[in-house]
Amino acid sequence: MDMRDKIKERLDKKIIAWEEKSAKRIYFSVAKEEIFQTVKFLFRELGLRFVIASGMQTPTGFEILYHFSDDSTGVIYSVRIRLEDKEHPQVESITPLFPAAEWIEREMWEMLGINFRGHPNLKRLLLAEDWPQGQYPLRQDHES
Amino acid sequence: MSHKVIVPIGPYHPLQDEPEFFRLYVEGEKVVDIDIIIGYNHRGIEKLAESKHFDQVAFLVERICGICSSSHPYAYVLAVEDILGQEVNVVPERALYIRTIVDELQRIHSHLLWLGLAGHFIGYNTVWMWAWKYREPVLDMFEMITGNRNNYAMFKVGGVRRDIGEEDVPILKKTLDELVPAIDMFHGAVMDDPVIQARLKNVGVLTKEQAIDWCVLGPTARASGLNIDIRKDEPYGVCNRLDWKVIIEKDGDIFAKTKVRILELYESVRIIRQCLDRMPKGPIDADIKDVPAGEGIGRVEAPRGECFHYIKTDGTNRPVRHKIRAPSFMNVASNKVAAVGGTISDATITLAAVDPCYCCTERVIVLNKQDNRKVMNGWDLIKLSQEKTNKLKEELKDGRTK
Amino acid sequence: MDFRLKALTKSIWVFHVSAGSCNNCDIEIFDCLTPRFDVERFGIQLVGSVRHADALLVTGIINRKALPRVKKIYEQAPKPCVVVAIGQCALSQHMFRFGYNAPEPLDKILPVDVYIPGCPPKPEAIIDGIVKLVNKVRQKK
Amino acid sequence: MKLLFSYLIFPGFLFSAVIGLLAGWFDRKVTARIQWRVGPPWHQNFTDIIKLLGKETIVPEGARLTFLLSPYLGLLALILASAILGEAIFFPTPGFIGDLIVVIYLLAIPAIALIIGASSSANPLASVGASREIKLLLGYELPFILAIITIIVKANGGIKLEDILNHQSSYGSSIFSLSGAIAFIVALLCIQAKLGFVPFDIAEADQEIMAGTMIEYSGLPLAVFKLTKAILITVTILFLIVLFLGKDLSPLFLILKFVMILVIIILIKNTNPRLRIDQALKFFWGPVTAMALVALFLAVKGL
Repeated sequence: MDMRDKIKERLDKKIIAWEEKSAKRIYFSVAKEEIFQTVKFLFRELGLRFVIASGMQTPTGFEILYHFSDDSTGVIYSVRIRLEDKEHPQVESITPLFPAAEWIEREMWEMLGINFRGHPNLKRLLLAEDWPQGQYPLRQDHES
Repeated sequence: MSHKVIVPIGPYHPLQDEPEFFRLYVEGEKVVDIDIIIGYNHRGIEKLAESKHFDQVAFLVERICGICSSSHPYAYVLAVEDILGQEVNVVPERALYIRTIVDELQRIHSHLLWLGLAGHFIGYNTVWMWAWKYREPVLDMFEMITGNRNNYAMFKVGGVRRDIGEEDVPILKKTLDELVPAIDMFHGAVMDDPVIQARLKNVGVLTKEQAIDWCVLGPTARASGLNIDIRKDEPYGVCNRLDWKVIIEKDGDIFAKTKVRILELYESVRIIRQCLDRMPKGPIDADIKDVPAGEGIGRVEAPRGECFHYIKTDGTNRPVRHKIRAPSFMNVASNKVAAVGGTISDATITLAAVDPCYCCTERVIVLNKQDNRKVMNGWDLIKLSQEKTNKLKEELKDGRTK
Repeated sequence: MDFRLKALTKSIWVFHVSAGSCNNCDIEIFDCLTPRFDVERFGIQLVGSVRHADALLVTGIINRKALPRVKKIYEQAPKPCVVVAIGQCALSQHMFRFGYNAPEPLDKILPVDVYIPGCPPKPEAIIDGIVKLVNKVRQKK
Repeated sequence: MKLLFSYLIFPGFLFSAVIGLLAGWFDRKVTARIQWRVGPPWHQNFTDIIKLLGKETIVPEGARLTFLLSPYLGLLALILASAILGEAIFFPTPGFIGDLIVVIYLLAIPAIALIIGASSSANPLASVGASREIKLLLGYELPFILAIITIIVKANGGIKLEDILNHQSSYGSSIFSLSGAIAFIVALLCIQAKLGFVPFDIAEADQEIMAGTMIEYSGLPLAVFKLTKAILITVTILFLIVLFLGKDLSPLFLILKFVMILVIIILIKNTNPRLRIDQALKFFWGPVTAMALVALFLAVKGL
């Protein structure tokens, strides 16, 4: 239980919501601006492994979940942030912290149109060169 | 993630110039920089998953990668069962055993496949033929249990689609018994063959810090000393009830990765044997009717690492969001560090060491730094690596004879 | 001309084009080379250059990024050249048909001669497909 | 008329092509057997050639005229070489002076033809293949000629094939003497490189993408190249027989010797992976040339 206390005690006022869905799944949400510090704390100090970030479009705007896994106990901590701005959603990029995040942020930029400030080389990862600029496939309005 | 790393056009790259999978920038022999272009296999599976209901997604997810076509559906099914509460109390006992058997059998067939191709890349075509020859009986087992050599369609939310008949168990055991001497032969061939050792030792090294930074998974991470194995960290199926050990190596080079994979073959055989002995009778499916709203995460140890599925549902029978992340997404990105610095003749085997889809490693194109003129390409690199093996063989021979 | 076609059926040189495939079909094609299904006894060889190819084995849905390249390859293969669509994805784009990245199926791009269904088609099915191809070429002469 | 016959039919083109294609088939069959595979039927190489004749020939734009001519250059040279060798073996008519030298040059021409062809096809990969072919050519020519000089010295200065054969029939095949044996090994390795079999096929066939220098060829020129390679197998092995095992060339012994050399070459081919171009060069200029010099020295001493 110490990992949870460490997170709570370190980020207490920053955590907006804390939900323990089950023994191995913990979701907590943080303000958009805090994400860089939170990820830095989880990755550098607590030594959690960054699994993936999953972005999606919700009725109120965009939502990104950063999943971290604590391999010793098998618990997954998912940090959730909400982006209200529908036209130009953007957030601090975490690629400077560790290179593993580079590809997934490029994918989210390409698929959902979320801009990542400070990303070293934000260019197309998966879609074809002749894919129209403004089209974001994973958005709800885009036909499948 | 559906954007499996895949090779653009034909494993033999055609004549005209177009973006290759790996673009190695070279100065003379040394690899200076590496540029990875993926996306040729992007089929938009995540978007498609949103238009299919829960049973259909299992089939869609199975066709993400040809070699680990039981890990993705297993992780997806675990994600949905995560929403329904823990897998253990949702799925009947016998189904848990069958799931573990299919998952481990698939690990054997995938590791054997990699072993053959690795042998091919460093110049031993007979190893390739032999490894794939011993892989055929494993595929026959799959055909017997699930009806198809690769895409098994065994996994279903709440259980398994087909049962393993009583008469199949002895045949399965016999095949495993025949497989063990073959693995011993490979173990012997790889471990004490001086040329292979000289060829794979401290090549394409991924140190522990780099492994952590790049969040690599599976054998690639375990060869660098990271103790990551989802079967132990977050047990699913019956993994925690059986006794087997996680293989960890320290020096992170390709030799360690090969060793990890071969020793894992033994572990998988052991797991399957224990499962076959302890498999109880009983139902194999809890036929779940509907999935409540919520979020679920499913993780499975695929042959290449952790397969991660995240599902968000809103009570209807279609997922709202289905995030898939295959292990190679992280492992292949780490090639940027592992391949740079080595010579181009080692480049092919380094890229193959993370065991991405087999044809990913054949489309490498080497441009020399200054004028970007094409110097070599995929098969040529394979030739180079095969030649290097030969050179080492000579040296070792002279070494012995001198 | 017919004895040349007859010779063509006895020694088909195959070039493998994987356009957005999940690798199952690619592995099954390689399986045909391995000891159990060895196709070299029919004279079938996997060649590396499109110039030497008689048959193009196309696998996978032709996604948007791979489409122009598949066309280019077909133009470069010396005629008479046969196109063999292997696997359900190459036939009808399988379950990825409505995906945003799969513009059109293979037979709208290239004239396909043999369809080998299956996901993945077993090596026996691939060999059977090649046999049917051989008979078709014999009739055509 | 008789001349034409000997060039085109018997010891010349047709005979050596058939033998060469059969030898090629034998090689593919043995390699397959080692890998537990069945391997192609006997007529496989013939069918490949016939099929290629029926194929369309594509000339890449930007390829120069020599692109189409070079295959025939190699073929003609080899027809001449096989005719001369055939004459010496089957009909003991007195060959012309220095026919040994002529055969050596004729054997080098196919490799040069390949280089011209590859560099004239406008493909960067082929040009890289051609450059490697040149390096390989430089590598094995030197020791090859040294080995042949050893034989000339042993046959006390006879440059005519016929003299060498007579010398060997009286003093026993030159392979049994020490210098002859060493020279045989050197010549065998050079033949392996000239044929472009596995340890030394860096430049030729499957270098870049299983096409290397022949990447742009299709249809007729490709068939001619394959034919040239088949004839090359026959001619080089016959050449070795004449030089080293010339004792008695009755048909039975000839076939036996031919198969023996072929088996040795295939074994070398299957037991080790390919050499990188710089390794191959070091290998040829280093140990192989040294051996050739030792053989020459011994021959001069009269051993």
